[in-house]
Amino acid sequence: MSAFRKYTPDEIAARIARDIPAGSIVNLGIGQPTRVANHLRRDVEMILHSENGLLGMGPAPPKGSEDPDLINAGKQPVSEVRGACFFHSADSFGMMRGGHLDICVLGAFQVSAAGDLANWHTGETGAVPGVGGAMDLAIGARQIFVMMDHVTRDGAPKLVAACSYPLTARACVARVYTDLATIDVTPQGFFARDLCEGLTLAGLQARTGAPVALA
Amino acid sequence: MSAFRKYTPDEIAARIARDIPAGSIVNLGIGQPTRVANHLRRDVEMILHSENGLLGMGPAPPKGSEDPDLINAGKQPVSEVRGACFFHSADSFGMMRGGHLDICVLGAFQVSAAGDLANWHTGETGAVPGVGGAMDLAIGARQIFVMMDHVTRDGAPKLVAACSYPLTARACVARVYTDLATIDVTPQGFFARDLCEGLTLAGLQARTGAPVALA
Amino acid sequence: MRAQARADGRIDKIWPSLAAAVADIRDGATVLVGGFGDAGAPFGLLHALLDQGARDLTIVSNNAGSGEVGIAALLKAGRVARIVCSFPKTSGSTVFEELYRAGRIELELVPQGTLAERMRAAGAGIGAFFTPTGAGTMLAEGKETRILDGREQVLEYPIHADVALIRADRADRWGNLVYRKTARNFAPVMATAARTTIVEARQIVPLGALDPEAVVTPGVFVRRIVETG
Amino acid sequence: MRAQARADGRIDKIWPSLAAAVADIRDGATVLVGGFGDAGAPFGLLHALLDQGARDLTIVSNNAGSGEVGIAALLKAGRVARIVCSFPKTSGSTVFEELYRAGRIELELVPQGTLAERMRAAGAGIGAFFTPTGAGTMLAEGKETRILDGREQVLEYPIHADVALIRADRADRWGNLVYRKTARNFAPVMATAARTTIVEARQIVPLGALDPEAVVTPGVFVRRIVETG
Repeated sequence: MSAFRKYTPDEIAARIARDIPAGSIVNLGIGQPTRVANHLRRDVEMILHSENGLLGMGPAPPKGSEDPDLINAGKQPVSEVRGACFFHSADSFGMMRGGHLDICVLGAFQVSAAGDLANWHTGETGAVPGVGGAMDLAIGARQIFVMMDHVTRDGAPKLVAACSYPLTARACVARVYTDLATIDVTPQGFFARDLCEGLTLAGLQARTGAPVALA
Repeated sequence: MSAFRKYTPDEIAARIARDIPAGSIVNLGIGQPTRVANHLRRDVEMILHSENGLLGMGPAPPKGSEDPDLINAGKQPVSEVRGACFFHSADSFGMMRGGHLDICVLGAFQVSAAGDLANWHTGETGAVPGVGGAMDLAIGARQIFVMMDHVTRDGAPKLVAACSYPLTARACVARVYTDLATIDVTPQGFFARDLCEGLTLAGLQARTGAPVALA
Repeated sequence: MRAQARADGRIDKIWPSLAAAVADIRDGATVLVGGFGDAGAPFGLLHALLDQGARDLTIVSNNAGSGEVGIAALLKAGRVARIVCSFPKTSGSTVFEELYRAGRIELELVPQGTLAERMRAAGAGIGAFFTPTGAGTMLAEGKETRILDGREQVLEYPIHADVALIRADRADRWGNLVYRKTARNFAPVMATAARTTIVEARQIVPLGALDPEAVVTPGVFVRRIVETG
Repeated sequence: MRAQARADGRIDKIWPSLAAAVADIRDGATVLVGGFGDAGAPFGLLHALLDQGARDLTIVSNNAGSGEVGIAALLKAGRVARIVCSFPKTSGSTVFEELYRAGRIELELVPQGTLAERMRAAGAGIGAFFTPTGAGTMLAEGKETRILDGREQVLEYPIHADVALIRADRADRWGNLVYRKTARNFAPVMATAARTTIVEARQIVPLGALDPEAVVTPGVFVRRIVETG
C-alpha cells in the first residue's frame, strides 16, 4: 500500500467547520468535537448550544477569569457571547429533542453503514457506563456529524457493517469525518467525499468495515 | 316549610374565605368565585394564582389605570402584588395539574354525591361549548371548593345523585358552598356543615337531589 | 434550518413589514395564534394575514376572537375552516358563534392546559403524553386511556403547526424574546411548536440588550420579527 | 400544602440553618440533587445531610459526585443505596466507581434529557410520555415502545421525589428563585418534582426585589430556604 498522510485533528476539525453554514445552531459534543470551535469562521455568525443550558456559548475565558457557574457540557469553563441566553435542562433537551438544533458533532466508537451510532459504552463488563446527553443529541439534531479516527488503536475499522458496541441511536449519522476521509452515510451506504493525501479508495476500503464508494 | 333567610352572595364568599388557611395558594374561578377575593383576610398572606400566567394576583386597579397586558382568567384587569411572578401557559397548567395549588374555588351547574363536577357545558345542542381551564383546575388543585346556588332558577337541585350535565371531572369536589348551606362531599355522600338561618335539615333535604345528613 | 444568515453572515431575523413576514403562509396552513383574550394577541400579524388572503386555515388559539378584529376578522372573511381552542365563547365572540351554529366552522375543543401541553410536546419532541385532565368526560371520548399514578389518564398527541403568530414586548435580531405580564401566556410554547414562528414586537433592541438570565423565548425558536410598536 | 404561613400570617420560607432544613429527611428517601458537575450543586445542603445521618437514600442527579465532597461524600459514607443519573463517570468520580465495581450501589442510567423530562413530568402532573430518545438501545430494553411521528418512541414515567436539594443565586421569602448562568441546569425542574424542595441561596432578597418577569422558579415550588452566601 502506498504511503499517505493522515489528516491531523486540526485538519479534521477545520473540514467540519467549513461544512457548517453561516447562521447554524450547533452543538459540539465533548471530547474531540470541542476542537471544531477553534476553526469556525469568525466572519459569520453561528450560535453554539451547550446542553447544560446555554445558547450563545463563547470560547474559554482567559486564565484566572473562569466562572465556575459558566461551563460547557464537558464541565470546562466557557464564556457567553452577546445575544446568549440561559435556560434549564428540560428546556434545553426539549430544544434538542424537538429538532431545533441544526448540526451536532459527536465523537464515536462505531458508525454503521445504516447510520447507527455507538458512542457511549464499550459494553465491557465492569466498565462504568455514562450516557449523558449523547442519545438526546443523536436523535434530536437535524444533522449528526461524527468526528473520529478511522480505525481503532488496534487497527480495527470503526466504520462497520453493523455496530458491535451498544447503540446510542439508530440511523442518525449523516456524515463521518475521520483522519483518513470524509464519508457520507446514505441509504446506499458509505460514500467517500474526500480522502487524505496519498490514500487510494482501495486503501480506504481496506480500513473500512463495510463497502465504501466514491461520492 | 318554615321561612328561612338565604345566604347572600357576599355571605357565601365570606364563608369560603374564612375556610382558606393563611399561606394558601388559591385559584378563584371565573364568575361568582371571583367575589371570594373581596373577603380574604387582609392580615395574613395568601397567594392568588391566575391560570393565564400569574402567581400573586392583586385586586382590580383603580379606574383609568388598567393595563391590558395584566388580566385575570376572566379577562378582567387586575394587578400584581409584591412577590408576584409571570410564567407561560404550559408552566401555569403544569403547576395546576402537578398538584401545586392548595385550593380552587369553582362555580358549578351540578355536583354529585360522589364529588363529580359539571360546570362547563349544559349539553344543549346548539350551545357553544367552552371549557377553558375548568378541567385542569378540577383535577389539579388539592382541594376543590364549589360556590353555587343550591337549586336552579326552576327550583331543581344542583346537588344531585348523579350529574345529568356533561362532567368536568369525576370525584373532585371536597365541599360545596351554596346560598342554603355548606356541604362536605365525603365517600359517604353529602354532609351539611351549616345551614342558613331558619332552614331545617328536612328543608335542605327537600332541595337536595341526594341524601344529605348533618356533619 | 432555524437560523438564517444574511448575505453578510449576520443572523438577522428582522423583516421590513408585517405583509412581507406573512406573505408565504399557504392555503390550508395550521396557524398557532398567541394571546389570551386580547392580551398578547398579534393583531398586526392577523390583519396582515387577512390582507394576504390565505384560506382554509386551521387556527389554534385559546379563544376564537371577539368583535370583528384579529381572529374574528379572519373568521368573518371565511378564511378559517377549523379552530382548535379551549374557550371559543367569550364576550363579543358573535362571529364565531354564528359560524358555529350555522355549521360553517369545525371546532376541536381542548382543555386549556392540554392545549398548552400538546404544543409544548410538539416543540420538545415528545410523541404523546398521558394527562389526567379530561378523563371520564366527553372531551376524552374515543381516546386511549390508562390508569397511572392511581388515576385514569388520557393519551394526548402533539399539535405541530406550519406557522405561529405571536406578539412579544422586546426582541433582538437573533430572535430572543421577552414578554409583558400576562400577555406572555401561550406565545412561548407556540414559538416552539411551529416550523415558522413570526413575531410582532413592540420594540427591537440591540443584540445583548436583553438580560441572558431573563430571555423567555430563545432565538432558536424564532424566524421572523417585525417591529410594530 | 405548599405554602406555609408563620404565626404572624406571613409566608416566610426562610430557615435558620442548613441542619434544621434537612433534619426531617428520612432513611430511604428519594432525594433530587441539583447541579451539573459542580455548577449549581448544593454542597451546603449535601454536607448537612451527611451530618444528619439519613441512610439508604436514592439520589437522583445528573452526575454521581467527584472527589470526596457533596454526593461523593454521601456515597463514601455508605448512605446511598441507589443512584439515578445520566453520567456517573466524570473526572474524580472514584468513590462512585469503586462502589459500583464492588456491586455496593445500584445504578439506573437515564439519558440526560429523559432524566430532566421525567422530573418535569412529575412536577407537571403528566402520567407518562413517549420520547424518541433511547429507542433501539439497551437503555430502552424491556420498556414499552410505539411508533409515533414515524419513529419508535419509548414510554417513560415521572420521577417523583420526597425531597429536592438545590442551589439558587437569589431567593425571596416566598420562595421565588433566580439562578446564575449554567448553574441553573436541573434545579427548576427538580423544584417542581419533590414534595419538599429545600434551597440554599447565595442571597435572600426582600419580597419584591426579584423582577416578576425574570423569576425562574415561582415560590409555589419551594418550601425551605437557607442563605449560605
